[in-house]
Amino acid sequence: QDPVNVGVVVPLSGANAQFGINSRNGIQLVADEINKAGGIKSLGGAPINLVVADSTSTPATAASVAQRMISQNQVVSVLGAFASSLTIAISEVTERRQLPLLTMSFSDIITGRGFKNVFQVVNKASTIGAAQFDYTMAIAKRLGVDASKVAILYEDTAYGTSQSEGLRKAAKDAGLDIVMDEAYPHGITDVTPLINKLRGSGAQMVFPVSYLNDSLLIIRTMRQQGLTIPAIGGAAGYVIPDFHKGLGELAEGVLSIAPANWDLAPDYTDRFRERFGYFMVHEALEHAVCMGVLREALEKSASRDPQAVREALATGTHNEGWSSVMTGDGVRFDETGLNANAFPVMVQWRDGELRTVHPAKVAKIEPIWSVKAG
Amino acid sequence: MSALSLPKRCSALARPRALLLAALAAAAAIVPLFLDPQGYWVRVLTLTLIFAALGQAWNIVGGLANQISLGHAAYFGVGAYASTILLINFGLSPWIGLFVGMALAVVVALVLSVPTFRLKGHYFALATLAAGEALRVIANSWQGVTGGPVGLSVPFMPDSFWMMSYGAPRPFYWIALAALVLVTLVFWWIKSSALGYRLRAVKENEQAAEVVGVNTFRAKLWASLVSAAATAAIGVVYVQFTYFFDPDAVFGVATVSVRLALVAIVGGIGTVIGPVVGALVVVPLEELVNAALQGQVAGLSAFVYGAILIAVILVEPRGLVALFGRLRRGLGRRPGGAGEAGR
Amino acid sequence: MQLLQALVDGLLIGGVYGVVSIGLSLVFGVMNIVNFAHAAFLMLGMFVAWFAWAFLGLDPLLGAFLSFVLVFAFGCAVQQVLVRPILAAPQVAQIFLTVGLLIVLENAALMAFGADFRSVQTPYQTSAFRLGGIIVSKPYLYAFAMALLSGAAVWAFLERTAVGRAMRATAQDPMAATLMGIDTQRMHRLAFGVGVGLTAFGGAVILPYLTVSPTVGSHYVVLMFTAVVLGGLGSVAGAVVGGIAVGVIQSVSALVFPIQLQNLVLFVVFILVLALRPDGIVRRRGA
Amino acid sequence: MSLLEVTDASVRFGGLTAVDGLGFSVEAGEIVGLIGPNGAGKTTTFNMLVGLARAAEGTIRLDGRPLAGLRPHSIAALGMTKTFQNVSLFMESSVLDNVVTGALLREPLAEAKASARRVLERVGLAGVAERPAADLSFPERARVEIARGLATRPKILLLDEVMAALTPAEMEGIVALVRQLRDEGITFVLIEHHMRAVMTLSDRILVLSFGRKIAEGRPEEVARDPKVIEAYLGREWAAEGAGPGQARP
Amino acid sequence: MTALLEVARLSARYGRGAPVLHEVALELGQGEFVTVIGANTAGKSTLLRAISGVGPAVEGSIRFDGRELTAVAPHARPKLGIAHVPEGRHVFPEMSVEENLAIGAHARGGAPGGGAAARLEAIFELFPRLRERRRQFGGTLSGGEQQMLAIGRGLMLEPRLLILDEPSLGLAPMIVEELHDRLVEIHRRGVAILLVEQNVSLALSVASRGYVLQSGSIVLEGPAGELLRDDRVREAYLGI
Ligand SMILES: Nc1ncnc2c1ncn2[C@@H]1O[C@H](COP(=O)(O)OP(=O)(O)OP(=O)(O)O)[C@@H](O)[C@H]1O
Ligand SMILES: Nc1ncnc2c1ncn2[C@@H]1O[C@H](COP(=O)(O)OP(=O)(O)OP(=O)(O)O)[C@@H](O)[C@H]1O
Ligand SMILES: [Mg+2]
Ligand SMILES: [Mg+2]
Repeated sequence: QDPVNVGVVVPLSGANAQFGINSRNGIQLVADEINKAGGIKSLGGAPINLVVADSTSTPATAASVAQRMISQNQVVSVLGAFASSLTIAISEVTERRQLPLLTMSFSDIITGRGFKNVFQVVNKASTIGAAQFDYTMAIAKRLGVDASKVAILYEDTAYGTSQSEGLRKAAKDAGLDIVMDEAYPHGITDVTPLINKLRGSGAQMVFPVSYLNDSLLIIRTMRQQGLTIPAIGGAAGYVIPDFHKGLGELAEGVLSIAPANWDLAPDYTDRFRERFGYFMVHEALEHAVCMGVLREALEKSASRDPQAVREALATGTHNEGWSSVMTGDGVRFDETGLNANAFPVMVQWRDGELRTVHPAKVAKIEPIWSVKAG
Repeated sequence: MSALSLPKRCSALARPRALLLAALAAAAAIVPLFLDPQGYWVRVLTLTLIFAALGQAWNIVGGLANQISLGHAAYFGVGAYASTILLINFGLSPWIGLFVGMALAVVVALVLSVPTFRLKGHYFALATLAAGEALRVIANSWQGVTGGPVGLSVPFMPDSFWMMSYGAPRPFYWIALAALVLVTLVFWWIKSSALGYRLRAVKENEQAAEVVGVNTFRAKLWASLVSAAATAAIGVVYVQFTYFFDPDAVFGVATVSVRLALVAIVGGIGTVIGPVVGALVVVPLEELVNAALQGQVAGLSAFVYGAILIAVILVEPRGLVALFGRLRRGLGRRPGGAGEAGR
Repeated sequence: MQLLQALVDGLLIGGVYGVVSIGLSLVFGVMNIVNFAHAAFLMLGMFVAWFAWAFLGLDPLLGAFLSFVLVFAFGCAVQQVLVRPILAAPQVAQIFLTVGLLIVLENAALMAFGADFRSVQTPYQTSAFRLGGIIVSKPYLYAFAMALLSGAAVWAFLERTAVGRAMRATAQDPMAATLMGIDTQRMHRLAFGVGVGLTAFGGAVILPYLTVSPTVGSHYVVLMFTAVVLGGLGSVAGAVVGGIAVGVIQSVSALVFPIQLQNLVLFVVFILVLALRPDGIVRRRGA
Repeated sequence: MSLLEVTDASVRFGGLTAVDGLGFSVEAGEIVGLIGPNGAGKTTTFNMLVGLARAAEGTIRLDGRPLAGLRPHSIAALGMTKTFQNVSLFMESSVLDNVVTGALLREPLAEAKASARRVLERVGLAGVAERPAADLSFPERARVEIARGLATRPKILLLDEVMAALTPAEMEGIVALVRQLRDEGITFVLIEHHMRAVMTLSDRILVLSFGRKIAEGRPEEVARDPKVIEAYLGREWAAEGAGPGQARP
Repeated sequence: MTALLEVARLSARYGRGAPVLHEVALELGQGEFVTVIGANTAGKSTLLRAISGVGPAVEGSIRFDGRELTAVAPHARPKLGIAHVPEGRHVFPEMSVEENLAIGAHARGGAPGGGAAARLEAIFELFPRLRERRRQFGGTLSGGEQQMLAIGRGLMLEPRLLILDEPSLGLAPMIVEELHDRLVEIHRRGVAILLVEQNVSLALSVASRGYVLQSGSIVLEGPAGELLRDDRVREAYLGI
């Protein structure tokens, strides 16, 4: 049987390479499992053939790569590309070529443009931002902690900006006092001025939305200045192994929002840990879900025609195998292509592991309110 | 005698060159007819043409006046944002936006010229780099107008020349080709005009140029303004073609400023054909390497791309055009040392 | 008070920008090339220090010396194999070479070390001295001290030793330098080696509060160029002054403007300074 | 009214006064020699005249028009330009293009090319018109400097040691050329250490020392002036008797 | 007489250009004072550059003290005792006069031995102007001052062979006189001198032997006095 070609476009060089590699690993794992289990049954056991390429960090190049896969490799669908800007650029190509694109990028505009061929398996950034705030308040209330003055820090990237919008709105809706709300440049090399401001603001907790280097800088500088308010991370830098490796003890008890977490389905995600040696980080998990959902659509459509696959994706709930790993018991896309079932989770670093602590219905352990001094 | 024979020789040389270029352009124009109009190669070639045109625009200041600008992204991005913002908010045709973008880029170039034109060499290069970065920061933070870091999507529209909107890359190929031809003609014209002489004088010895009557500031300014306007116009074509951009995609140092200087330099700085040759190497090479090494090892394709760039420069530091020259000389060696006899 | 704190912070972080820039300034000064790859050597220095910490238990402040030595040797080799052949080529060719080199080094590091963000843990990295109301971060202070140390060492080397003088002579007129019996190729090798070695040293010194990954250098490229140009190309003291200026502008501007705009303020000041002093703040004496 | 009038002009570099309260005038059609010890301020005087060095004090008038604050290209347009002592040609351009650049000051490109060729013919460089300037020897370059200056159609041309390193025969050529050009109406000021050339060419000589004018007059007068002998010529030169055509030994 | 410098069949060219020197032969005895004269572009400077190894590509042989120089790296030649004062000054523009002079002794190991101070003093005596300007940058000196500095820098090496390319260029007459007196004196102390000087009569009056170079070939050689009386030389180079 001819294999079914699936395009994977992720950053394999540049600043986002780590996330690209994680994403590829997740997809690879699922594809290998599918093939071992006999391929796509409805297509006569056709194996999945992944066509992987480096998106680089340039949107135009990412789009070219996608176009190449469509023209040259006859892929039925494209998965990728972690960074929202890359995904949006690719979606312009896939939309015109009428080919489904499955993604875990957060940006609100991915499914906000009326495109018919883009499917976002995670929540939008604004939803995640709102949850970052709402969940924290819920936890604080449950644990009896006073939190009425909050600060928002975010890097001025697409991710930081859109997620902080949700966060800000939620905080305002809750009638809280936002005592500091500040963007800082991506790739900042010194956050001291930022933390000086934070210290002066009297905030009782801070919501930083940042990648790894900045999150480490922020937490370390806070501790240097003896600032012991909790920082509730906005995914990205806060939910990868390097966060704990870098901060050690200081990472313990740090809360963060995440679009999904490995411990929601350990029987699946342990297979990742076994193969790659680290826990299944969320971008790997969600990309694996993309692959899982695509498998179901291929099975249902029994076709290699991208439009048939698109139809299959757009209808019904996908909840077999890897599709079920996502929050919300399976994936169901609404008319914009957004996964209507998904909801974010609050995670916390506990004994070196990232555990889900909220919402209660999926929590694996009870949250604690703790800030380690340096 | 020699005074009479020389101009004739010049034009005799220039005419076949012009014919050659015209033939090349014509050949380039029919290439996409043989390619899948929706396909990958048309797309890559379109990007190549766009970068060739950008390299050529850069060449007007970089090549002729040796003002090594590492901030041309400033003009590129201004064009891109101006037309897209007008399109999104007022439904204005990008063709109109293109002129607005050019005008704005000219204003930016005017503003920058005052503090930067006194600077020499690396100081100029790095000041322009900072200027480009400054605009990126502005685009990033001025969210209300530019959409901020999230970027702007060019609205999805039916095919229309007036709106410079097409679903397939092929029409953009022709637009980019036209842009390249236009910029090349402008470059050529400047190079062989009085301004070209003045710019060369500025490039080689600014002080001496002043003393023999060259208004060096004005010469540089003209070159800058033309270059800025052209760059902005191509910026408009670029974003209409890619449909989406964020501040980094149009104001980036690595993605635009350096890349576009690279195109001119790889080919051969200050030469008419240089940027075309340069773009033919820089852009498709990256694609080819990327395709050949389909994501097997993270970083490998970028690594190989970089290594090839280094190899190219080691083989011929004066640019590929010089390499062709060398090869040709190697094949048909002309008798050297003309003009020595009389001494 | 706030201003004082900002000044102290700016001074400390600026000193560090200074030290990573000295090497760049040296390469500029002696070889007259814009080295875009310079930041990649910063990254290499950080990696060396990280491995020294992870496997030898060496504090990065000590590992910095190892970074210097290894990257110095590597830099000499790079100069010999890649830079030397194009020294006579137009300057633009060199810019282009260093761009290629940057891509190669970043991705070689990616393949060799992976894309992980690595960081060290030291006892002092989250502590600070308190003087009155002023907080002086320990890792910054140590990095600053090391920065000044290396800056002084390079300055003395260039101005007070025969080799340093020969290096400057090579920069100013290679032909005449040869006539003086100076091995100009060796000087170029040395300058490049010392230049990138110093930057590696600087990278190691800042590791205690940063993370290292193959692309970490990209955050420093523009800052380094700004510092070097602000100070005046080729001047060691200039690089330090320029670095401190960058640090202070960044931290003081944060008192007035949104932090998001800190680099905008920096670039505007930068361009204005250049407009008034086209050769940088520290003009070489005698001119 | 004199063509060029300098009064009380000074140029300073930091603490050093390179030109110190200098005053002189040049009449149309004159050839004026400017001599003086090394570092006397001759080149700096030229730089001041063409606008490359700023006069801290004093006034400079060309045709009665004050030049203060004008950039060199405007001064060139008014009719005064100079050659460079340390030869500053456009090294990678051809000799012809060097000269064309000067000619562009007065006319459009096509005509400029033609007149550049004529100028090259005049200075005897037609044979090397197509060679890059960098290929030429030092004295040839000096002649290109002259040609480039001439191409701007100056009223007054300032020559800074253009005869250095010429053989006597070659020097004769330049001397004759300058005379001819003067007869065609161009005024010259020339700096030269070659006494025989200065003496034969100049109608009048100015002597500078430490930025000040220490003597002025006809060649024979100046050469006999003890101050000039002391500061510049040296006793031996004087002992052999100064006079046009006289060279050591 | 064992020659100090022996040039045989020397051809030289720049880059891919036509040869500038054609099979030149030239000899310089220990402590001899020789001048090379010739019109512009004859190739005099090229010959000198070939000897010190900067610039042209050469074929043929150059022996110094019995040793083949073409096999010695250019920067190692000053260590053998060859100082070359190049045409066009080439002072280090961003170094003070003092530093420029100090670096002249670089090939002696750079060690500021006892001799250095005395040499410096001698140079300042020859060119008092340099003493006044000792802290000024080379690049801001006047043309003549730079020429003095270039000569002084060459003398700092205390070479066995002093190569001078148009040393009087741009110097005031009085200084030229002094320079030549000093050259004679240096020669008397046993230093061999190879002088290229456009002021032919002057060159021939101080040197003991001369060569005439024309379009890259030696066309005439002989004792200085004879050359000075040679009609061809008088006509071509003395303007008589
Ligand atoms: N930029 C400068 N900074 C400091 N001093 C300078 C500068 N330019 C020139 N000078 C000094 O000013 C004096 C006059 O220099 P100038 O070049 O005018 O002399 P000159 O008369 O032309 O001498 P020469 O005959 O040697 O060419 C010299 O002593 C020189 O050292
Ligand atoms: N760097 C160079 N590159 C190319 N050609 C050169 C170079 N230097 C000199 N030439 C050529 O070599 C020939 C000889 O020049 P050279 O400088 O040796 O002459 P010269 O006898 O010293 O003349 P002058 O009296 O003018 O100094 C000339 O034709 C010149 O054009
Ligand atoms: Mg002078
Ligand atoms: Mg010569």
